[in-house]
Amino acid sequence: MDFDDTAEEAEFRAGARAFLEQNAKRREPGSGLVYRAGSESPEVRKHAKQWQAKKADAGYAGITWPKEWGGRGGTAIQQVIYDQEEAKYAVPRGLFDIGLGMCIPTLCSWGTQAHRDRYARKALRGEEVWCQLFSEPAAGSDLAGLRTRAERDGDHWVVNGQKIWTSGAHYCDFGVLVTRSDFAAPKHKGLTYFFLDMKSPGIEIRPIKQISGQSHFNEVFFTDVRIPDSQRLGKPGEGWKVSLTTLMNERYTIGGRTSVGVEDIFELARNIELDDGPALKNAAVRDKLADWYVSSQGLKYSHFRTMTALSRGDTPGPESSIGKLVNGSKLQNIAAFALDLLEQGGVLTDPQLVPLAAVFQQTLMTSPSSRIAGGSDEIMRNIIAERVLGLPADVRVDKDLPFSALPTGKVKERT
Amino acid sequence: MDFDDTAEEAEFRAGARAFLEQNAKRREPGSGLVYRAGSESPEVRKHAKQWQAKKADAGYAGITWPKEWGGRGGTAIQQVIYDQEEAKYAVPRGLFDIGLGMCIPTLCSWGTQAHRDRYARKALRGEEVWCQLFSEPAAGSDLAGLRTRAERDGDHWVVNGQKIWTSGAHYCDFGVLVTRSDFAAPKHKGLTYFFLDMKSPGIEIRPIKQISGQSHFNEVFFTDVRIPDSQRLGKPGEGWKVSLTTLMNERYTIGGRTSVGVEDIFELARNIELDDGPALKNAAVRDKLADWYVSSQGLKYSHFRTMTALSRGDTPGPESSIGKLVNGSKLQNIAAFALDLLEQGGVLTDPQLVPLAAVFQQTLMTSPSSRIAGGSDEIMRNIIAERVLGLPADVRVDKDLPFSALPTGKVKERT
Amino acid sequence: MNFDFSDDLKELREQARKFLRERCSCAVVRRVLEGPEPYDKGLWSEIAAMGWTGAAIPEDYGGVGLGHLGLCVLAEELGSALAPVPFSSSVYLATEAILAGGSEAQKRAWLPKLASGTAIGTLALAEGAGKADVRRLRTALRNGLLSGEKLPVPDGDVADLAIVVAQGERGPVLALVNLKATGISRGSVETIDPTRSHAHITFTDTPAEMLGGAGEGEALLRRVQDRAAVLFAFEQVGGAQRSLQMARDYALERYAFGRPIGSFQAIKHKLADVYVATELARSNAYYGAWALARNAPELPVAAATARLSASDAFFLAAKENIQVHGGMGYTWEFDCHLYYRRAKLLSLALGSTRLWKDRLITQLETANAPL
Amino acid sequence: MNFDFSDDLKELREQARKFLRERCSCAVVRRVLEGPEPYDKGLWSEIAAMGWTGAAIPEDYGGVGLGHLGLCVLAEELGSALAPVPFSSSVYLATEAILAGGSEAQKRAWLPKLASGTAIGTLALAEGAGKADVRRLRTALRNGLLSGEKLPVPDGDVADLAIVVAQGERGPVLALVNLKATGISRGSVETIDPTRSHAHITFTDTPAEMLGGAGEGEALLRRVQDRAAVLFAFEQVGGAQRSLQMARDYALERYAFGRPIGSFQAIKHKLADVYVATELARSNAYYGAWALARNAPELPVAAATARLSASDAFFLAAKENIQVHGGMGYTWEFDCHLYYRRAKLLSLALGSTRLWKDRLITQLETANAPL
Repeated sequence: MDFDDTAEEAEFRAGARAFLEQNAKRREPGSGLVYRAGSESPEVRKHAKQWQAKKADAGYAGITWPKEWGGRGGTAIQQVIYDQEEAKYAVPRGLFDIGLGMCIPTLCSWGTQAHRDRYARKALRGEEVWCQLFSEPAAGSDLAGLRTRAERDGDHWVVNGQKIWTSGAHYCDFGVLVTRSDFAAPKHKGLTYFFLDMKSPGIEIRPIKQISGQSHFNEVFFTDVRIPDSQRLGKPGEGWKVSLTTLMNERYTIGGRTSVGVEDIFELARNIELDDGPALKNAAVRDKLADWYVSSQGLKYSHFRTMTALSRGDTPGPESSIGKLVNGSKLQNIAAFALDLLEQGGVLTDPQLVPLAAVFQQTLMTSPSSRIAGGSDEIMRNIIAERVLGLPADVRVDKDLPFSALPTGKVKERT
Repeated sequence: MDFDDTAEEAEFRAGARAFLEQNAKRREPGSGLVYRAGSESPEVRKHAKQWQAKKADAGYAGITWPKEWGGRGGTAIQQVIYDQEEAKYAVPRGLFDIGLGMCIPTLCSWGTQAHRDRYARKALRGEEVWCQLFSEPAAGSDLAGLRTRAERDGDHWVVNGQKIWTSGAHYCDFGVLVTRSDFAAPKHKGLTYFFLDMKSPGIEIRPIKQISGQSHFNEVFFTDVRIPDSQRLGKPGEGWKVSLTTLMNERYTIGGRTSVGVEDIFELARNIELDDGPALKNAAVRDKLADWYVSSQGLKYSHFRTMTALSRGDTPGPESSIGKLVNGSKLQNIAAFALDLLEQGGVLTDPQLVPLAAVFQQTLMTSPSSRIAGGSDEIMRNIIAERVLGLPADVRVDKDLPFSALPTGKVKERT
Repeated sequence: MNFDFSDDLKELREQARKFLRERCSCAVVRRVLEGPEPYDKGLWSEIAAMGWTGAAIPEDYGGVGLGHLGLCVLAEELGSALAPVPFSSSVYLATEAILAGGSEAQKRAWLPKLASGTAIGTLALAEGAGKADVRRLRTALRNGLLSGEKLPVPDGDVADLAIVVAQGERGPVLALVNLKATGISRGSVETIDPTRSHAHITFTDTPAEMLGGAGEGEALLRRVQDRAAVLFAFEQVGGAQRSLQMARDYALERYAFGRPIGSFQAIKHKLADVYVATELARSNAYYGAWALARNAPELPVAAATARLSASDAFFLAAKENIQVHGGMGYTWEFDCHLYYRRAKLLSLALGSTRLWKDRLITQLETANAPL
Repeated sequence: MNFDFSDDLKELREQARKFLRERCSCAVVRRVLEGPEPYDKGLWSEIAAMGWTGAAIPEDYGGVGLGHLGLCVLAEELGSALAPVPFSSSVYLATEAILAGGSEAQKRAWLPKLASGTAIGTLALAEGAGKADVRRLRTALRNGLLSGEKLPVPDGDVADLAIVVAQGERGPVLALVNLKATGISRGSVETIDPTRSHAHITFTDTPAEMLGGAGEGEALLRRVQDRAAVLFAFEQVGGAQRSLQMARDYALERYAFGRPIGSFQAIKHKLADVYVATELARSNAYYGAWALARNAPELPVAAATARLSASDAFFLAAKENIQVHGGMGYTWEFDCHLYYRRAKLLSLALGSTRLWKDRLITQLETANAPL
């Protein structure tokens, strides 16, 4: 039992280090990793594309992709090793995750060789950015409830409807899209999957303002948008199967992330004076800190166990859902607790006026989304109960009815 | 807003006090209230019956019963007032609660005048004790899933099956019983309700040992037990409706009880020395004590709000379920926390060797049942969600099928 | 046994609810959230005109003498509506402080203005993040002159009057300051809840009177905080109840997997837990109201219990309301976050849960209060 | 990256599991629960014969030199089976204490017997309910003579050897006592878990040797507790996993409202939470195993983390296992309570969660351990 690389892993790591040392600057200690915000400036994107091209040419993009997609044909653990090393450097991150992690693998799995040749390499080198058009105002946890309509018209399809939570839609070149092409079929049977040019006429993109005040996502409205049938992936009605290819990867990328915040709350507790002394000496504070430390460590070492599985070539199961489930509420609880330590002054949001540049006040407003986005706490518990523990699925009343016959309630549309 | 009696209430209270002062001894401060244990000795029962007769003759038994049942025709708040006063005296309690609270009201509501004349008064004076035969090994939360069979045979019914969780079955004179008389009908439609003589041939009673080591309940086995049709309450197949009359009262009696334990954990915290001083000075201990105190007070004043409703003549809703829901886990948490304060010595169970005569060690083993008996935490949350908040019932797959067609799984029978 | 509000007060609550539903919808709250105005001046004067600001002030000081039970039912409705006005600062804190510790002259000078809403008051305690310990305040009152910094001061940017907690010659004192006086600079500061305005105030040799006697400051502050805690608790209960209602309504109209999400136990049981917390908080608040109205010796215990229970219930209800709303719940357009912001603001306004728990247990240790 | 046990050790775990499933069913555990025997002597000798008791003892002291990673996988299986034997006292505590602090002579004298299971050892610390603070022990060692009372002592009624924590001339010391010696009276005491035997021992001028140097006692005790904490954690993870499995199986076979109760989200989500706690505990235990096997400087932090995580997971899993079983779950005949009893026993065996949390944070304050 050890944390050491195998000989092959060590060699790969050395190569990655050499590449990074040569082409990037080391990250300032303490400066956080920045991921795709969906709101990058053109400069940031330009810089990111340059870096991505370098990575790709050096063989560190698409590490796990098969060679025929233009990838390295490497292993999942090699990807993890590269990520660990890259994390030490100040390089742009995440702008291409959705495209390379979800869209292109779906395109390559379900598309033609011509598709692969045309799109994979360009995406890999960052020349073209991709986004995902899945969720809808009335189809979140129940994605298959989507109602964006696709109608066949000769060798094209005409799409009308609305998608939501699309990150970076306004700067993306292409997107993958699930639509409903048959409202008479049962809900999972009537879907059809496409990819499309995001500059197509009839697409309107509006940013969504989150409760934190930031806008990382968009709504995308479709009005008679025409998509060539050649850009259909899978057969008409087979869209759900195709989407599962896309979603499998989402759970994993999200499950992989680990918590931020425990070190921050320790830091705060070290520096705050309570009426009876330093917060870090207060038994009630120590009690909470211990809980959060223990669960963070548990996630850290669970992640190592997953990596060990990867290193053996096994694919990690839905176990990785626990990371997301545990961290969501923990972030919220840590933030709320931190504000309590600051007493009345805890409500201040000016980074100049509160410790740690108001990270806790920001987290208070961003953490609610971490319990929902990418699978709500409730969905995560269902996944664990069903796929890990083998408990029965919830009773389904919507399986075999025609989609058009399903009750919908009145959905609050955003306006 | 006040806690004072109205003029009428004050007068009633004075009367009750006078009666108690004359006929009973005051309770030692600190000595707990003892309720029906289901395992009372003959002496205890004899004493209880004498006291009950006195109460009844003075008009303090069946306070809320209509006069035609032999009751006082009083109000619910009068009952509460009497209970408050009686609680100050060392008198036997609870032996007749199930009979007078659940069985006889059902008998009187659904039976004939002859039934009332024959049974109500005797039960009221404690001459005859009643028990309830509802739950079965395979029918707990889902009571309507019961399978004890009743077959018509001339002017009798023949009953075969098994009941469980019957308190005091071995010393009770009569019981109320729900059976399934029609296995082809949907589960709620095929039930028939009886009362019967507990000394009938074919009844076998076995005590159930709980994990605490105590035996408060019995299993009751029925082998060709014959019940005259004249002891049927409600029509054949109407048994579910009749049982609801019985159960309505159960929820209320249970909901009314309030928590024990907070004062005990305070007492312990006052007397335990931690490595850094008295437990009561430890911030983590204070944090927990405050939580428990606050929720206990909340229940106490919720109970006063319920009493206010009663005092106005309103009937309390399922709101009273919150008492049971909150107290169940709280008892368990307090017990576990108390053992922690005692460190390794917390595992000792000899009342001579641990503080408060091992009440926490006993509670550790009795509290699991308080989260289950009389409606599990999960059932209580459903009741609140559905009856108070008006959320939809769970999806039912067992509503309209013939009972005999329902899947049952393999039920572990106790042997 | 009549542990409930009188029919008159229930009638008052109905009127308040009706008025606020019409006059103070979430759209109105958003105008303050997103606009330049520190509070809704129109709403404030209408509320004042109805006598709410003077509810607990005796008639001979210009109040309507409704008493504190009346103030409790109004507080619940103001909390439920998230009314964007300086009501809590002016009525629960400044007014209560003057009622509790003011000299006859001070009462005559300020209570009529506070009652009519023509003056807005507040209480200034904190001196920045993590600095609200009354024993270690840096702001000092010496020979009638006040110097120091207060941050954040609720409604401090719009208040005419501040009760400032400061160090006096003999321990903490409450200083009554006319904010029109000299030596004051103040500006607004951003907080997690922009629907309630806060300020940073610097005092430099500002003329100030003492409220109550020297050496009485800490006891007087606690008394004011205890009384305010009950009134805040009713605002919090109102907010919790409304959050629960929003979540429940959405759970009925939002469908997933072909049925209302409110038919899934994950949602049903979550909302049942929120209901339980809210009911416990309401019952504890009622007891606080009783103790407040009677000025009963149980007030310190009742106030701490009510505050802890209500802070817990409102934050739980507000965050689970977002959760039940799913993705929509964390969009700016939906109103869930307005309650979430207010819930956290109120749970800190009078000092944290940690502080009040300690205060409660200290009371129970000494007072041998009934457990 | 190979953060897992070797294939050999996995093979060992399989063998242990298979053996215990056949030899140590819950029926066997019940014989000790309900019978007069303090432990299952037959099982003990079979375990010893397989070398488990000597797993971590070097071969030249009569052990099999499997190392501590081997002991970890055995501990998990013993915990899963609730093995009613003095394994933890003798192997995790007494043996580790002698390995860590024993002189060559002491090792020669005791390790071979402990390895072969012919001697049973234990560690005696507590002096009654709420009295386990090493700085305030009353039991004293003076000129080689030990006097005082220890209660409860795990397996103290059947042990041949006790490591007794006592006050020496210069602070706490560990005293090695042959329980056949003079001046000892002992008797069994009842605990919440009768499947593991405990005793009350009184020492009166009992001859005793010091284990380790004077003044080293407290450090040595902590070292032993840290090492034992990891091994206990594996027993707890085994128990949590088994409790989860029982609940999951019952949820599939128990029907209510016409379907398995495991199809209700109330049950599904409860068990998902238990699964999460158990997985976190397992991962933390693995890290503890790594630190234990390497005797790494991270051991104190890793041990506290593993213990806290495992104590939490086992008690949660055991109590929710009863809850999922409903009424049946609190009948004596069902096995749920065996796990519930053991869960609470183990969470106290080495000191409470409160104590270990404090210990963890103290380590993190000083060690600046990686967060």
